[in-house]
Amino acid sequence: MQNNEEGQKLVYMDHAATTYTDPEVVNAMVPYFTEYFGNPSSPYTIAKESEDAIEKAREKVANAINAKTDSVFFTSGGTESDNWAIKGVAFANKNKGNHIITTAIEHHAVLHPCEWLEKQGFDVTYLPVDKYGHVNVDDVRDAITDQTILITVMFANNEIGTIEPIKEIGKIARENGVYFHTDAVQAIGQVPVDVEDMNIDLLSLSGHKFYGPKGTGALYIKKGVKIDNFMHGGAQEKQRRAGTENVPGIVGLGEAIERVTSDIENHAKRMQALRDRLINGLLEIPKTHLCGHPTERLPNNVNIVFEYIEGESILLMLDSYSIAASTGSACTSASLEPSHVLVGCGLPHEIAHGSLRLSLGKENTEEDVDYVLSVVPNIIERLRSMSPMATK
Amino acid sequence: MQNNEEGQKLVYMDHAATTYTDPEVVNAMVPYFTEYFGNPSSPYTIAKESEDAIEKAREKVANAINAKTDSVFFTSGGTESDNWAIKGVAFANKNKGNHIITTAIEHHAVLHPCEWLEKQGFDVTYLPVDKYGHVNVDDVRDAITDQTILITVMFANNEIGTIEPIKEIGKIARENGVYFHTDAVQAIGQVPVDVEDMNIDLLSLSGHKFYGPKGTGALYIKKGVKIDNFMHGGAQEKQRRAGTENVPGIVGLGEAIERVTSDIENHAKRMQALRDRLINGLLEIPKTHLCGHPTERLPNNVNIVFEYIEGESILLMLDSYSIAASTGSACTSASLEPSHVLVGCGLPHEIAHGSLRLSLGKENTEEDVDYVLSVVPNIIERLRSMSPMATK
Amino acid sequence: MAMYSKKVMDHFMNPRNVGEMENPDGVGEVGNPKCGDIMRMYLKIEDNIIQDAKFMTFGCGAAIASSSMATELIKGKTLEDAWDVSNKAVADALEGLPSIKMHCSVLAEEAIHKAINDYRQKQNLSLWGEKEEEKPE
Amino acid sequence: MAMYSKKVMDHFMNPRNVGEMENPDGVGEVGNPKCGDIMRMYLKIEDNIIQDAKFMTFGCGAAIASSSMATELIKGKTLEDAWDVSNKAVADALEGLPSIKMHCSVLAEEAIHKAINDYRQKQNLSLWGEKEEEKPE
Ligand SMILES: Cc1ncc(COP(=O)(O)O)c(C=O)c1O
Ligand SMILES: Cc1ncc(COP(=O)(O)O)c(C=O)c1O
Repeated sequence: MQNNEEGQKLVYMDHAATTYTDPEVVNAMVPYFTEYFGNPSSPYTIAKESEDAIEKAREKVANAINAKTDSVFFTSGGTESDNWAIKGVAFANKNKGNHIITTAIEHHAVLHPCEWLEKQGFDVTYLPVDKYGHVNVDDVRDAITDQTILITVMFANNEIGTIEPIKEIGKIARENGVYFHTDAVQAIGQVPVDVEDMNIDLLSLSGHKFYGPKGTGALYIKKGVKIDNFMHGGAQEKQRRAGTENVPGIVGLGEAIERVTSDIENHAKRMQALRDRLINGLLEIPKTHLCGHPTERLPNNVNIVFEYIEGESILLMLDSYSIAASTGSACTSASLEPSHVLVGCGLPHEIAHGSLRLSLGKENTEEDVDYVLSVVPNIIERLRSMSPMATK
Repeated sequence: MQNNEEGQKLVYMDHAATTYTDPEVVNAMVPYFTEYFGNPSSPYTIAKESEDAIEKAREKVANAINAKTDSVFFTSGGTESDNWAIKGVAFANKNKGNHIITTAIEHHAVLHPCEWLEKQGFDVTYLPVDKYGHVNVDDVRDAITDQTILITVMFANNEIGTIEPIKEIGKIARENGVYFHTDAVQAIGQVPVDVEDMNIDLLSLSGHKFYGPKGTGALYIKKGVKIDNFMHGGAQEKQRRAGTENVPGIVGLGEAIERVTSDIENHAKRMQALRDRLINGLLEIPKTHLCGHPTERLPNNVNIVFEYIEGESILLMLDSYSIAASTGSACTSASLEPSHVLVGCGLPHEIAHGSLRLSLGKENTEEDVDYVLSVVPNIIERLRSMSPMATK
Repeated sequence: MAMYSKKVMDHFMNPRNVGEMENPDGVGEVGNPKCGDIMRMYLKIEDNIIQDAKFMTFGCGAAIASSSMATELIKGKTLEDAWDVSNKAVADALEGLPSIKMHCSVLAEEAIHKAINDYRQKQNLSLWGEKEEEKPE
Repeated sequence: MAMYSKKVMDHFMNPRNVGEMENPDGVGEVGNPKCGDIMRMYLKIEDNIIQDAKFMTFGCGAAIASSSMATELIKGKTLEDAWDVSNKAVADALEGLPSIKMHCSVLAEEAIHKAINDYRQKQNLSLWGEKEEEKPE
């Protein structure tokens, strides 16, 4: 963590975008760069260290989601896991059907593979959500046809934090003999995840969302799921995911997930208290609304829209106070469209542009929250004082 | 580098499998784990460090292969680069044609995507090679049909080190309006690579083959090449390759490629001297043959077959002398088939099992070579004394 | 994305000429709240010279900085010269804008034009036409 | 891949009973050079008991270690008991083999059987039949 030029400590509240890598995680990784650097596929002694390290990490990931160890496959991140799950199931099961069910508020790492598959002849249903971002379980059931091969619904939304009814959707999928994938990239380390109990067939996770290294992830594939490879090549990962293993990255992923899930209840409780303090404080500003569900949301997610102003300018002003946050405004996306998630929840475009997401992390304190609460009202006032919408 | 239990320094001669990450490369990476950890897509100050670091690394990669900076895209490794190049061009150009030309001795990261595409309706020609592993340029020309959309031929073979006539193949591809991809994973850092001069449209490289980190790579895509995305999702890499950027990995890749290409002529000369000393010494052992081309080969590659014995047992014995090497024997592959490369060069199966690859690296010395030469003859003799084939 | 020049940040954090204007001689409003930016520009004109300019903007950092810079650039200019202040001139004065933000400087140019024509209309003068857009390089 | 037990490595690095045998009473050779392994086993038999066993093997570490262990296990045994030495017994005595290497222990079992039947044939005794393969778990 850094101080800025004026010496103000950085108040980082964008953990949903990425986290720093825990220094102890980095320490665990370093020997695998220079010392135990062998290719795990090799038969000689130094390669054994790499191989053992990978299997230890696999166990840690499996433990964290209550999976069998041999159902966990390492990838280069959440995006690869999502691509593999969706395209892999689609291509492997196209003789059975060509229909996929998902929601309108998935991450682009799910939506864009789906859109690409549409070009290859697949049919995709994008289910709507209610104003809290919840998908309706009955809608899922009703969308299933005899062509449906996959349901993919995110565990928790990355922008508004809403937690979806995963277990119920998994049950419906199982009753109908359809595979169920969930993008749990935002959920790991925030809420308990149990692939057995929740009827999950495939699950994506990404290391840099829970103090692990960027460029690491995993896909859980329940034994027996019919899925094509996505990364074709060498015989790594029991011939399921090719490419020389990123040994230090995998070690870091394992270390990080073990740390972040070991005391999840207390962590979640602490985050939730900070979250609610933030939400309540911010909602005192007039013409301000909470996005996402008030209680069924990630314990670390705050998402507020401020009428009449635009998110990027909020972020820039926050940055000048050494506060790092994020927005769903078009102005920070390459597409020049406001967040599909906020629009999907029914927010008008002009309001969706004024969103501010604060996502908390373990190093955040009550002082941080109070500092943010002391700064934001002035920023909102300043920007509104320039806004032709506020005075119209 | 380590010493083994008996204190013998590890003589690592498996650089074609993987290299250690240069400690100075690791040092360059570390701050991006913990300090400059921001998501490069974010608009605030600490994210700017990440973004700048990525662009600096992109320039370094571009310089190393004489490419335009904006034609370099970061991936999770050589395997992803190969998958992206081949599947991406195939899907984007299927309206133009469905035919791909490659060789029988490509890495599996090329062959297996091709085989998977065959299942999706594409036609693939696997060109044979001569006994040195060279593909015939006329064969490439003759294989082109009006359906051909892609030629993919590796720059240098990973097992036998043979360097293919890339520039000539690139010329043929260009004359015929067909895209040309080359897997240069083994070539970078060993021989000069110039995408402009060599008529290359797409080029794969992988960081851990040249003292960079595992799990990092890049794909060069010449401006204007029609190619689908492979990793679909967020807007990273100018919307061409989704997924939160592996900032430390990318920094490491850039640092490593700059180092390894900065003095490539001298490095190659030194490697070549060691290589030839090794080859000449080993060929003094009876019933022993060099695989690959005697001169048009990577300066760091030695590949010898020993009749009557099997490669894995050579490796295990070498390991007991703290020498790390590799083999094309079935016994070290999950497929239980001997190397398709050695078989592709016309070696009978029983001889292909007896191959030994020694791939040199910058820390190897003449003493290392002489140590290996002092050890190998005894190992070969010992194993042959147990072999029913040697005495038949 | 962390992409703005020092100059942009200065004009964003300390915008010049921000606020409403009483009895302006010309007003121009462009943009669309759905797209996340609205720019309103007020002019005080005397003897064909822009005596004062003010703006109100809903939008991103580049939109606010462009508004601020545009008002600075036109103050004291004749209407003809003010009309000729191009979006590129605004962006250049800001020491550059990221390419995906160039449209903000275009908005500023359009707002100036609209405000000048509003004035000319009120004066029963003929409206000036848009010149050809400069081709982006 | 770096996967062998200490016991395997010991029997690979210091194989017991390796070498040719003069005038063996039974010889069995199994495997195929194309697949990368050939195992030849020699037996010296007296009073229905294996007095000595030797092997020559072309193959990987597991193949050599399995040959070595198999010869150790059958020495001193009656032909009946030697016949019953299963591949699993060889693998267990080696403190396990990686699953993709289990076929090496199967080769060892087959080589013993072949050598015993070679002896029985020379003695004009009836050949013994293979028992059912043990199902892998
Ligand atoms: C819900 C969700 N899915 C997928 C991803 C993609 O993960 P990554 O960027 O690590 O590939 C992210 C984060 O970017 C996410 O929040
Ligand atoms: C020629 C060649 N291509 C592709 C690859 C795959 O690279 P990576 O394992 O880094 O994905 C390798 C090495 O494994 C290789 O040698």
